[in-house]
Amino acid sequence: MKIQEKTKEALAALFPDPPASEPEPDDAEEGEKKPEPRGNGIIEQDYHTRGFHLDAQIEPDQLIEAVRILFDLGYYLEAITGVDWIKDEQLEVVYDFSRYDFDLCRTVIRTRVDRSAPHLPTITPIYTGASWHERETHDFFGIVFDGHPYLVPLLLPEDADFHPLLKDFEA
Amino acid sequence: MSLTLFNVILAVFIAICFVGANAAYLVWCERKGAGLFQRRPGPMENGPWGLLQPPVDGVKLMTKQLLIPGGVDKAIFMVAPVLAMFPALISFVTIPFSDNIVAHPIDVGVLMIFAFAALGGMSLLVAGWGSRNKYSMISSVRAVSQTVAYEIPLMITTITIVMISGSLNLSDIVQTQLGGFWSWNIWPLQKQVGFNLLMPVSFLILFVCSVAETNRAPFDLGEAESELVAGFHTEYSSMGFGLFFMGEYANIVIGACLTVILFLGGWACPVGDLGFFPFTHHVGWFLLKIYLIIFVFIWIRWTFPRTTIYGLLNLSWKYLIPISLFNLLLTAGLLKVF
Amino acid sequence: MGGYFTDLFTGTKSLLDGMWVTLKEFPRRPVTLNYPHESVKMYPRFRGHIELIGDKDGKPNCIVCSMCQRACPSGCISLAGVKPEGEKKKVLSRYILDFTTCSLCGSCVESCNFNALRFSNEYNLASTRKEDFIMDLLQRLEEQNR
Amino acid sequence: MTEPITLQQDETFVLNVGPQHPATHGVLRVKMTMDGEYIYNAETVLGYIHRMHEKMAENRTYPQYMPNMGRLDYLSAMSFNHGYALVVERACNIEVPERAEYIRVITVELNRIASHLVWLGAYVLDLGGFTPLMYCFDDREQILDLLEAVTGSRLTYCYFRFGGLYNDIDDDFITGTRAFIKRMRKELKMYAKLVTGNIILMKRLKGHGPVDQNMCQRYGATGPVARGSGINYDVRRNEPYSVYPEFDFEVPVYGEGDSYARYLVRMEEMEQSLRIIEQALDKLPDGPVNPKKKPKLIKPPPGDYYAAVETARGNFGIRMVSDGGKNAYRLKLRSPTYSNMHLFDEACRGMLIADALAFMGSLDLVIPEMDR
Repeated sequence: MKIQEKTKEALAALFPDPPASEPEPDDAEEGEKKPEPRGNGIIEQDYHTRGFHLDAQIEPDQLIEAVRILFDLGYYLEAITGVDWIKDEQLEVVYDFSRYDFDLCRTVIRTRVDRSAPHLPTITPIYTGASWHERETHDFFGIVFDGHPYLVPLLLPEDADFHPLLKDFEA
Repeated sequence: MSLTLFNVILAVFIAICFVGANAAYLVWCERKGAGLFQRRPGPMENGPWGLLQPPVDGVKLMTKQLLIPGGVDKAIFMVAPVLAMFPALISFVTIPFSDNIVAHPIDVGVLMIFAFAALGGMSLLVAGWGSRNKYSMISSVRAVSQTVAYEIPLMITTITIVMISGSLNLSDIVQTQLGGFWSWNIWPLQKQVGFNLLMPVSFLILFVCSVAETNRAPFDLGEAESELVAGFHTEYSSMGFGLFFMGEYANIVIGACLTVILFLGGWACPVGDLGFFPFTHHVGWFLLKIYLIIFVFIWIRWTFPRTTIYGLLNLSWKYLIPISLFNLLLTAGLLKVF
Repeated sequence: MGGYFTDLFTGTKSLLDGMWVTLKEFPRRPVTLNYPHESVKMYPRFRGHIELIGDKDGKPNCIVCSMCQRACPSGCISLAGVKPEGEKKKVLSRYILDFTTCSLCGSCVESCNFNALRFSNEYNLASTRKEDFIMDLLQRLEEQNR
Repeated sequence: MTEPITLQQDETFVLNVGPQHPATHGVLRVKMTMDGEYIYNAETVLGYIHRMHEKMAENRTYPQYMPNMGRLDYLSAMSFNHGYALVVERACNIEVPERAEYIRVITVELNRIASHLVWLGAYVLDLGGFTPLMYCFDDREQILDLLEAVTGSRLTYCYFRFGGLYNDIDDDFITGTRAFIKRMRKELKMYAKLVTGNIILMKRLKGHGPVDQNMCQRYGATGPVARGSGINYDVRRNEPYSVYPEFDFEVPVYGEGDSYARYLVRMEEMEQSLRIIEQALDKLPDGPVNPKKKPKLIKPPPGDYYAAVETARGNFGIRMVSDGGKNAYRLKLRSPTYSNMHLFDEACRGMLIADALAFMGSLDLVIPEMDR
């Protein structure tokens, strides 16, 4: 079985509710054009136009579970980043995963938190290397990763209390 | 007696000049050599081939402000560079540059050189301790263990030679090696060394030890610029640094002199005594030999990466000391047989 | 114990190999260039700071379309033109390059459709004054015409 | 000057390596808690040259952001050019002419060799050997001259364009590159004698700085660091982009996971890059280097896009989120050394400081790329 299907199957277990993963792949782009954010679920993306294969949007409390699945399947963490969807009053956190072997499957886990109180669980117990990525995301977006051992500014000065990548940031 | 005293004073004066000029121009040689080894020209702006670089550097060093970091023990901080320079100067007193150019041929000249060489190691300890800098501290601890580890094989190898020549007087040691290169101590196939085939190895050991003793690359753990910034002289500026620098080069000259005297026949001509111009002749050969050795010092420095402290101790305790001990016993036995 | 002597011999041999390599370099001529006394010839495509291209009469080719200004990522170009009476086209009256923020990316030269900009070959651009890098390119063109 | 040490019962002291330290190659700072010469704990402090390139992407149009790519990793700027060009081409569906792809590969691989040469020189310098640095820079100079003649700059290239290149290469470049390949092969043999075989270097690197596969996965290490730990991962192979599938080259992998393995991986990569360049020069097709039809204004359709390339240091990824406008809505740069360096804190515990700095050098750090 190709890893893409395997991953999809494993991640699908996170969505017991079938309607949640209803949107067809074609609807994906439309879903992002629409003002309201797209619903949770897994989408298989066209690699040649998008650059990644699987795209799963999950609830913040499912994060640990999803990341654990990917770790067990042998994925490595490429990066964690945020996107500020100021119109939706939401912050999206994107986790990029890739694989070391030749069974290519780039997987994206994304989750959205409220802009006013951005809290997410940390994934450092699973991916130790997430530590810096989370600190960076905390620097730039102000997202608090609960349980992170050392959430102090990494790239910004030690006393920075601003979050430059927020869309309403004024220098 | 008064003549001897005069001799010593004159010798110290000449030694200071010699060491000063040597240090200055060895720096030039080092930089020029480094340049040529590295596909670049080296110093060339000041004077022809950059020959005026050393005096210019000297002036620069002397005119710079001598910074003393806050909180250091001033006495210790100031005495360290002097300690680095002083033993090297004193050691020149007993070095025979030729059969008649030697300030004071002390009967235990070898011992004296070693005594003062050990003092050189102490200067690093004092400098590192006095600087109140963590890098300097680490460096000085390294320097001490390095000195201890390398004095031993150095001594053992020297004892081998002392056994062969039966004297601790450096002039006498040279006297036993007169006549062409086949009667030098490095040459194994002669009765003098008891046909000990390990003599070249023992020369190598002495050479490696003198590189290590003088804190030169690849054993420059004391200053290890990529790890410890500048090691024991991190906090030194102006002539404090200058003295360390001169001390290093003076030590190199001493190391080279010792190597030449013990193994390469001192001022002896490599093809037997030619007889004419004895004065320049002998000094010339001696200087030629020590500068050849110094060239190898420079060559090695610009070829190899640095060892680590455990690599250095391993080399000393696992290789140099057993081999030199074995060589000592072998030589003793062979000398008894032949 | 077997490794003891092989280590010793291979080690010594490797050191001698390395010394032979550096010794071979020793007598060779240096490959460096003695910079202030000699200097390299710049390649035709070398990207120095930009300069204006003049036509036969020495007038700038520029038609003040401001494409370069818009293409510049760091906003270091400012230009202005005047429209003399009785003429259709604007004439360049001011072209200032703020070289302190220029990153020599060449976006301006690429965006120019009227062959009015090119890279100069100047590389000796050190100065202690910031004002030296606010360059009046029109003035530069005039000086070149002379 | 020296503050009283708080961890008295442990008898440790804090050694502040950096931001200005000869071994950190830039402004990286590592706070090491030391027990004598042994590292008890280390904490890396980043951000001394953080320039917020990601915010710049939101304020600049897509073509305007291209020059920034040269400023991230100043040693392999070409690969970064490639990565950014790829992601925008992917988003806007721009076809790249074949000749342009080949030239891209040639320049990227030349740049990779140049980067590895700087690494080699600087690494041996870290270990205390000065001379290889000069030889490396001499060889690198040939590459810089070649690339300068084509791109106009020596270090911070801005050569790639969406769908093509800034300009075409000429015959001088081709003959020059062929001459360089010949020269470089000889020089690599020289380096093998001078550096690789050296017993001092081997003793310092073999068995030191262990990084295992699990650690690579947990930290997301890529590039020579992963390949030195026995992970056969090279984006050029695993996720082929551009015209890499058409070349015959090997991905060097060593399983030891020590500094020497990483060293050997890089040395062999230079050889493989030479092979790729040679093949690319042989196969170089004629034609234009810019596409015939190319959108006047780059406006990718909304959505997010990802592209990854193999730089000299590992997997460089760009995640670009577009809202359909002239500027990127969000652009994330995933730089390889950021992840590679992260494992230093864990891996260096219990090492001697000399070994730890040798280990740090073997990670091949470029600070501007890490700090972005």
